[in-house]
Amino acid sequence: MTAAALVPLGLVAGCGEKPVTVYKAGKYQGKADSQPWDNERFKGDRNAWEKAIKDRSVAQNEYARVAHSK
Amino acid sequence: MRTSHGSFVWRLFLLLALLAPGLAAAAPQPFVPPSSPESAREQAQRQQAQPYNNAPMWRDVRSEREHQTQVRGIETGVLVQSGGETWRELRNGPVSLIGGLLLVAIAAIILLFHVMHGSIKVTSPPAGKMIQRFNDWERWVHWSVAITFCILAISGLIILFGKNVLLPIIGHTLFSWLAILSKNLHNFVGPLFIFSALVMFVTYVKDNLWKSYDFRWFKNMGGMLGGEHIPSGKFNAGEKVWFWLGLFVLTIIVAVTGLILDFPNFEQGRAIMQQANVVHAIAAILYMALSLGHIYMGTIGVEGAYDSMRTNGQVDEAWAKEHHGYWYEDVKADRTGQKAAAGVAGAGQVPQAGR
Amino acid sequence: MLLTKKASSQAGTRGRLSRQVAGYLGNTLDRRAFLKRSGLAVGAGAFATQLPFAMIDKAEAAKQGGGETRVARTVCTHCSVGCSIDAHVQNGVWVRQEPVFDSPLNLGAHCAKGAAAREHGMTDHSARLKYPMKLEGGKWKKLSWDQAMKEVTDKMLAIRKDSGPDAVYWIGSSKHSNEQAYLMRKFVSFWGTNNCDHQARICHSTTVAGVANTWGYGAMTNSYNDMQNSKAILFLGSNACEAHPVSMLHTLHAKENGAKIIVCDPRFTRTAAKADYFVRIRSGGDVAFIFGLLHHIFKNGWEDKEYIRQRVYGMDKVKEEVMAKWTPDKVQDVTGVPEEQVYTVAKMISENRPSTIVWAMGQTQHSNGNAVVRASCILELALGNVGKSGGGTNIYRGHDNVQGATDVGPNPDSLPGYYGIVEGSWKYWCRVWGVDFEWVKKQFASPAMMTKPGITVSRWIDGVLEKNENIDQDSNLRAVVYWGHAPNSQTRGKEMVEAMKKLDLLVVIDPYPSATAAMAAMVRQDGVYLLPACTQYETSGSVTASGRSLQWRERAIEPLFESKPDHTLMLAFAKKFGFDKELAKNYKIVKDKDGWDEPEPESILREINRGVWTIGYTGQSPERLKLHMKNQHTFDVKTLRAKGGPCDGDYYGLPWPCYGTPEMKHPGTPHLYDTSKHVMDGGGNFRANFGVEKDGVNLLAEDGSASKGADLQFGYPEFDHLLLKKLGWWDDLTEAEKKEAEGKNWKTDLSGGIIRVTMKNHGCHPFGNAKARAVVWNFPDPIPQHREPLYSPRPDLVDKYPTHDDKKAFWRLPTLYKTIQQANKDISKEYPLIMTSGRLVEYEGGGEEQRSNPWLAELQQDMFVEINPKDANDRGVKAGDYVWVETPTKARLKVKAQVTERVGAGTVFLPFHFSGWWMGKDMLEYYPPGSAPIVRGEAVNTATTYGYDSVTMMQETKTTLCKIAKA
Amino acid sequence: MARMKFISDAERCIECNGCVTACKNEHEIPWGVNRRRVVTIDDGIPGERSISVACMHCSDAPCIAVCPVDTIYKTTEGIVLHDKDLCIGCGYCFYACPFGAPQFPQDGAFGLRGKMDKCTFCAGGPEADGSEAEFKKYGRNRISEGKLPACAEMCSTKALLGGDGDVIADIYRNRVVFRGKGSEVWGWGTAYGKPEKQQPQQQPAAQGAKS
Repeated sequence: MTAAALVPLGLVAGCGEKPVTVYKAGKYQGKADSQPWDNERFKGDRNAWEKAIKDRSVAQNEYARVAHSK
Repeated sequence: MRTSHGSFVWRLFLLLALLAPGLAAAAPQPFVPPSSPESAREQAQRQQAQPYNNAPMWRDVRSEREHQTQVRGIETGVLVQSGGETWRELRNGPVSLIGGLLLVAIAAIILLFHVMHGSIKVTSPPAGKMIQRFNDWERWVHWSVAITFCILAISGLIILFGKNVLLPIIGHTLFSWLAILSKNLHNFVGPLFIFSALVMFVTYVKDNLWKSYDFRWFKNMGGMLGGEHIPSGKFNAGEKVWFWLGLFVLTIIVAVTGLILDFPNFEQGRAIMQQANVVHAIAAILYMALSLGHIYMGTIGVEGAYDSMRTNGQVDEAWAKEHHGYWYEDVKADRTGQKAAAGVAGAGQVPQAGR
Repeated sequence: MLLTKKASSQAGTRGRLSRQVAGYLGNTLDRRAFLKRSGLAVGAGAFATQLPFAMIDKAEAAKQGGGETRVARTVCTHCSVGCSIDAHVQNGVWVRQEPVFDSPLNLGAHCAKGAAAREHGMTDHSARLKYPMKLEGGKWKKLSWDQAMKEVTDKMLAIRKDSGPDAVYWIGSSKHSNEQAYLMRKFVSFWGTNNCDHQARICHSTTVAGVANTWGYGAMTNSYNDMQNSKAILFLGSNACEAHPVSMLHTLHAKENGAKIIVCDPRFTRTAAKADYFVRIRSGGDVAFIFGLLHHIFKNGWEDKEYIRQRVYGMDKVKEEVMAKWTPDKVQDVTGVPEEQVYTVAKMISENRPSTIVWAMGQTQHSNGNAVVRASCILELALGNVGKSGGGTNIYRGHDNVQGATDVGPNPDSLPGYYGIVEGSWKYWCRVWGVDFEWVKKQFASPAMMTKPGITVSRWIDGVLEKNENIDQDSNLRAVVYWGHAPNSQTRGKEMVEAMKKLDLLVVIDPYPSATAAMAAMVRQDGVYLLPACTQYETSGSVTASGRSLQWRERAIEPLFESKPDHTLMLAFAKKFGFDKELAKNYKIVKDKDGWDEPEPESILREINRGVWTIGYTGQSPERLKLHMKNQHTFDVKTLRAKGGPCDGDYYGLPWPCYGTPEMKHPGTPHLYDTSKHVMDGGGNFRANFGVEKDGVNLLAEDGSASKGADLQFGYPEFDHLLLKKLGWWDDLTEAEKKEAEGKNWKTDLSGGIIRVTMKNHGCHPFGNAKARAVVWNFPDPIPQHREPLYSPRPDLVDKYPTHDDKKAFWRLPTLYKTIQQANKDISKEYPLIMTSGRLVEYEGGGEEQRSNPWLAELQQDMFVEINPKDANDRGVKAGDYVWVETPTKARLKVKAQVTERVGAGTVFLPFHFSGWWMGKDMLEYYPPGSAPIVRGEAVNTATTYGYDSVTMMQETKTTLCKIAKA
Repeated sequence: MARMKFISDAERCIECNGCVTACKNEHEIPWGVNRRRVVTIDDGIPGERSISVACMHCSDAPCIAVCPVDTIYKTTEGIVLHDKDLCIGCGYCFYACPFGAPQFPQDGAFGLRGKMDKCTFCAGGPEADGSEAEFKKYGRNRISEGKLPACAEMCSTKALLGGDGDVIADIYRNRVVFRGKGSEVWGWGTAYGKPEKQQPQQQPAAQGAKS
């Protein structure tokens, strides 16, 4: 009887929406996907990677190369 | 036979009523397309009066109207199709939640019922004389519908609930394998099911036409209320409800919506797919819920019922008399066009497991 | 539960299992299968064969080889903005394309074409011409280079022998680098003819002539970047959003900072969508519209009176004319623009100064194109905008090197640097080339032919078809060489195939010669040769952007297939013709991998540096240009000037004029005629090129008007040895310079001494200091006149504003004006719709190159006509229907209808990049196998009508008539 | 911590389709599949504005929520990626996505759509970064090279910005201050008419009239 009652409960837990999967520590479920700074270029230096990304982000801003006063 | 059939039908209506608001919500939001040039002119004027107000444009963005784009394809001109959010909320919310609960609850109730009451036995002793209830063709048709139905049901359940139920247990790889299998089975078996159901409808419709005594059957819900057996035709009213509501109405619903989803290559837009998916899921869950009752009644729920769909489709006369009195009389009077089978030796009243 | 653990901890096994599973189900696609299936899923079989599936394999093969990645900085070849591209090349394969944020011109930005540039380096499924071919018995046949060169040159020499050198017509290219374009002019000269031309004829020849005759130089006065300094920008005849998308980076930046953008166009273009104010004008009414603006400017006293007094000649006459003739009612009658709108525009550009006017082919391609562009110049002069940062006339040119090819390339009326073709010019250039003038003279049919402008590319068909007694040379044209030019960009396509049919020989030298090839194969059985040239990514050289900045292109990849660089081919031809020694006398010769002789581009540029003093192509040595390319990040985006670094003080790309020798270190000129700067800082003033006085009126600048810091703060003529001596500056020259400069002027002094002394020592401008001319007395219309197009929708206006009289021998050909206009005066009854044409952002020019690029072709798959809903409804045409567009030539185009309010009622628009259909029929069967572009469609110019500018022979494409019926 | 975002500035986009071909070029996307597209509203009439759209890498991504096999995931940088090995090609992500980002390479009879393909923010997928397998399945991984998506980097008028949400919001905010309008950010909020969950800093400070 107990088992009969528990199985449906377990199944009910499967209904509805689960929170979004955010991959952790460079791993997404079973599939390895290294962090973008874990490679030859950045050698695991996350700060260097973040700086590179920031530089490229800023490069999209033409105001950075044009003097303006306003 | 007394209670179960009737109670299921009643529950079904209740559930439909419950889900109706959900269905309504799935319908597209009414929306008035702005007639372009006018709205643009209005926008231009507004730009003069309120230079920084782009409100009409951003309203336009959400309008789901086809705008201009150089990229070809279905609905590529639609910038934002916000129906997806409604669909997601319905599918991941009420549809899977209530639907899942419903299926689990019904399974549990049947289990409970069976544990408490056991099978419905034939009260009179077996006559020992067998009559033909379903011929070969009828059984073939029934089983092709039944098997395709089960495949669809199981694969559908895997797609709807598997991520939360199976995936944590068997892992991504295996589950993906299962899901790909399920998806492809579902997509290819679906049309087969529709075809089988169509044939079944034609084959069985004659015996499922409503008769006046069927309403009497309803009055005491197949004997559940009055305790007295109401005789019925080849199919009793409960089975006719299953035929009309299940095989007819729900099949049409799942078939139409299923085909919309199965063949996305006819340029149907996302809105119709979203609606189709919700309706498909609701109808399929109801179908499955009903089928649980049917399967129960057809197997262990009613002693002797399973024989009629077994190897030779024959039932004991006593069973026939008790459950389908009018039909039994018709058969005896040879009004069915169906010959009573020659008496079969041996008292085969106990269904044999396996053939 | 075990499975979960396993799945999450052993990633490796997971992948394998999944692959097995996938294989079992047959539903998982690897990328290649994915590509294939998805391609087939498109359904269109024609596309499927063109898809670049296998290209990936090639690139990947190289990647797996793991060679070093080399980065070549090259420049996009798709328009004149000059966007830098970093090509990453591995094992000779162009594997990646990276944006160049450092470039001050584009800051990494690209339009669809630039972002798809790498496709040029992909070899599989390429629609390029892969090896020499000839048409034989109506079939395309492969040839070896040796065989092809022999047959082609033998035939040419035979034609030359029979009919003289003028019987061959050479169509050069605005996609050639400066070095190739320059070498082309030299090559054609040594062949012995002036019968050469290139795209500039049909895009901005009216601009060059009109603008140069107004104030000195035929070029954009400022730069794309300088838009950032404008307070108001008037686009009249330019759709920069589609034709020069990256320029909009600067324009929209300006808008963000308060500049007003005004667009006047027959269409509500994408540029108009970004404008603050849009005016819809009748196509061809430009002069009337501009004079309408001037009417309000003069009436309200908004003109810059002091500027006009000091620096402009003839504005009073223009004012008189404008006030009398171009009252608002008349402007409205001609242009359809109500007074209030004209007034608003006039007010906006007057109150927000410096303001600038931008134009492209919308102004130039009219039979009065030279008048339109001069009216624009007058407008800017009246507002005092010219020679100022943020002002000027910004003339957006088309091809990547159309400015450079105009400056130093194959023009029928001029030697490199606008030296003209009078005997003195020839002698000067023979000196630079180091060849004997008498020898060159002998190459020509006669001395008279040497100084007679050649036939223009817009009219070569008449050079073939016209009766011999009517043309101003001995023989009709018998051979035509299409060396980097599309046929579908010239008008009267129907007559072009007749001309092609009649030719003895047609040679096409191009990476994508197929449009020409297919047209010719449609009407011929033989006598057509296709020679594969490589693209600019496969060679190196300098390229001049519209803003006059020169950039050096590094070779990204080796020439693909059997193609060769154009300059290599020119030398190969010269060898066969027997003047290779003369042609390559000053050049270093490099052997390529097949043993061909390639004249080194650097050494060609040095020869240009040595000769082109007039427009200042002398300071841009290859070393300086390469230094700029390496140090792009040191240049300011708004001023284009380097701050610090090895190029300190230079303007980016040494925008010409960059005077003097490279050693003089002139920084280039960012804005022409800018008196607020010292000449050695890129300052200047209007050129003294038209004498010192006209009818007693002083043509030199008035006192007080001169470039900053000049020793002479008043008007002065151009410098020569006499003026130097008179001023007592002669002794500033070194002895060596004196020797060279004796008897010379600043343009012909090969030592550069006169320029050095004038500029560096005395701050004066070598070309003098004069006034700009509002009245160009040597033009047919000294004051610009509105003249109705030859095919006008308004018979009443034809009477009021008739076109010119017919001309008998104009660029060697009789040219009709009045005859055509009168004969077609009432044609608008039958052909009521104004037909105009223009660009799409995905394509460029003839479009063969882009329509062969799947990334671009996918975005524009159908030739179409834009038609107003009213006109469409009147004809029962629905969006997406095929319609027939028929013009008075009876040519019929089958195109898809795009029903849109973008065009006004009564006007239709067709893009001009398509070819490959001929009046409803796909020409696929006529293409050389494997070189048909993915997208083919009707060429608008199959149907365009007669009509040529009265100065330059610019074709009239922007205004003609048509009718439309449902197909 | 970088949270990767796209912003498409409708005041600047000129529908040059540079982003579309930049994407094709970088990832060698075949004919018929477009991870990015430009949509023009009120084409050819006053009010015409264009917006470049692809996967917007939503914070609360509907595609992730509906994927029946959990193949779509979010990286720590906020990039929404997916595993093509797991994808069953059901098309649910396509139903759920308001932007039409998921692409399928096949026409889909019997639901055979092939593996879903979409914008990866140039971050590849669950394969070794920069590997052959990653390129074949997902395209190039620019993020691991310290670069941003090719479409945004090559945008002709810098209308499409991509990168760290804070940084590009700053760039955008600066522009809005200069021009005084067009503060409406195109993205999740636009799609659903409500501000994006978990990303309050995404909206520039200078809010104009927002519908």
